[in-house]
Amino acid sequence: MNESTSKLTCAPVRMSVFSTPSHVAVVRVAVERYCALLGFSKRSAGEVALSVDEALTNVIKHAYHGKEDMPIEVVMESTIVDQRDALRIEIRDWGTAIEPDKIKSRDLNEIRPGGLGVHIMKQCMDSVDYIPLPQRGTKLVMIKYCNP
Amino acid sequence: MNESTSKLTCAPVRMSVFSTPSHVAVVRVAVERYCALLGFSKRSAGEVALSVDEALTNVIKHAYHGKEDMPIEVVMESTIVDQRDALRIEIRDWGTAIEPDKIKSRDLNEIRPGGLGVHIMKQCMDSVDYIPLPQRGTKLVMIKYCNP
Amino acid sequence: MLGKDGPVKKVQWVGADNNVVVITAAGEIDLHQSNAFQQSLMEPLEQNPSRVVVDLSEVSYMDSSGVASLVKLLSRAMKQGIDVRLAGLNERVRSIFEITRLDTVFGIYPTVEEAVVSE
Amino acid sequence: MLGKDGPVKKVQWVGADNNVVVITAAGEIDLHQSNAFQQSLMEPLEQNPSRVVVDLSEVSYMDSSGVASLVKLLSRAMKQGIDVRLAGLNERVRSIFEITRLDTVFGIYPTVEEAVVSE
Ligand SMILES: Nc1ncnc2c1ncn2[C@@H]1O[C@H](COP(=O)(O)OP(=O)(O)O)[C@@H](O)[C@H]1O
Ligand SMILES: Nc1ncnc2c1ncn2[C@@H]1O[C@H](COP(=O)(O)OP(=O)(O)O)[C@@H](O)[C@H]1O
Repeated sequence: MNESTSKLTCAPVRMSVFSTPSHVAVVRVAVERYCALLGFSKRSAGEVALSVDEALTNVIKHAYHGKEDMPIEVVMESTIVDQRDALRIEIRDWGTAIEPDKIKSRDLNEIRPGGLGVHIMKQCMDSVDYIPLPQRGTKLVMIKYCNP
Repeated sequence: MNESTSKLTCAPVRMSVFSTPSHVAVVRVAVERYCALLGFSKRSAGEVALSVDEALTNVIKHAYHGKEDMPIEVVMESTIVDQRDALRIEIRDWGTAIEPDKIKSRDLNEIRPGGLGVHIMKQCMDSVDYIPLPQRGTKLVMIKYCNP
Repeated sequence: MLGKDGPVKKVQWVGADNNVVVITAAGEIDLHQSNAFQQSLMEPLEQNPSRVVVDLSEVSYMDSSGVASLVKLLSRAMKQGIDVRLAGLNERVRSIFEITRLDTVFGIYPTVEEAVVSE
Repeated sequence: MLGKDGPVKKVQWVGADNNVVVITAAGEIDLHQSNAFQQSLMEPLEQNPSRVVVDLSEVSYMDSSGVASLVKLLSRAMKQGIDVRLAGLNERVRSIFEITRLDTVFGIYPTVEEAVVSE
């Protein structure tokens, strides 16, 4: 990312959606396009979009227990992390807060349908941080470096 | 749009972006995807995306005179207008307010590069309303019916 | 549950004894679609096929919800002694199986034809 | 201004006397790209071609900013007596010319070949 790209594209994009499963796709395509602007390869942009999808799916399932009219905030922005250009994505919910010991990576040798989301996010992003909030809900911060 | 689609997809999606030309594409793809959820044909979804593009382009050029760090709010939602299912898109800026007599349709027989945006929006959407705001800026409300 | 809106577009019985079922899915399979997907995947098991081939060549995108539906199909099928194979995964869909290391659990074939005829 | 990031990917001189210039654009042409687009469109006019063909077959999307760049090309070219033709418009790009009724102002051809050789 050079100076001029960075000036043009670094501004954050915020999306406020409800916990509606069909709307995950709307956020996904916007995130993927934002990644393309930052110069991510098609593959990397796809990994970010998948991670955001998994995070939103978890908010809908676990924070809001399937209730479809609860608020979710997504902010994507370009930033500097450890002196490297990076994409930062923040996802916030106001539901049941995450219990940090539930998000430990599972044993993938066990064949069962659940428990894949957090594993995928950790594989696809350079960092994944869940912060349970004092009042209510969880803030998730994911980082991916622009030039690996 | 039947009852169940409507319950699942009608919730609004709000995007807060800055007046950065490259970000128009991020909003465009999200709007187009939202239209697909509402059952719009590919062609109609493309017309809505183009209209939103033209509206954002005008905000950047005319409300903010090319300044790239000014706020723009976009809200897309499904609603009922005149007893028909409709998509409603609201775009708000805080820049130089529009002068309503500048947005009259131009004579298309004149070959000149400018003045096409509002014409395109009026052709592609079922209604286009510019509301200059008392404090600062303009609110644009565009409607397109779901089943023509 | 073969509604045109669900991701499963076609269910066909093929093979010498008509005992292989090919399930053709399409579109993007995420949380919004995964229940319908899973239901359509399970239904043919009642007719006791010897093999299930899931044609994913028209699936452009899948997240862990879609993968979970396939894992549920696999678990149930294994109990009935039924073989499950996936065919036609694009690069993007394939990569989610690699990330979750489920590419070694499913039989994954380039085409439906190969999935149907291979031993 | 033939930066790999701009929408113009190639400029070629063809025809019997090398007097037709084919400008190949690609991607999505909106406000973000229209300045670079316009600059790349204007440059070849300095060499006084008899005809300019703009190949839009790889342009997936265009808004009025892109159209405005082409109208500026046309106005300038007309003053120099140069013929401007567009080729390979996909349905989506074509429709913006129809909506703005500029489809009758530009010569629009299905392919670059036809745009180059037609009278
Ligand atoms: N936003 C969230 N709010 C509350 N709990 C969460 C959230 N995201 C994840 N979790 C917890 O983390 C666990 C692991 O998530 P994941 O790996 O996606 O697997 P799965 O969703 O299949 O259980 C979940 O079971 C849930 O307990
Ligand atoms: N958001 C806005 N704020 C202020 N003025 C606007 C806005 N949108 C449009 N306008 C006015 O409407 C006119 C017509 O816009 P348009 O048809 O898109 O043509 P052009 O942008 O080429 O002038 C503009 O020239 C401008 O004066």
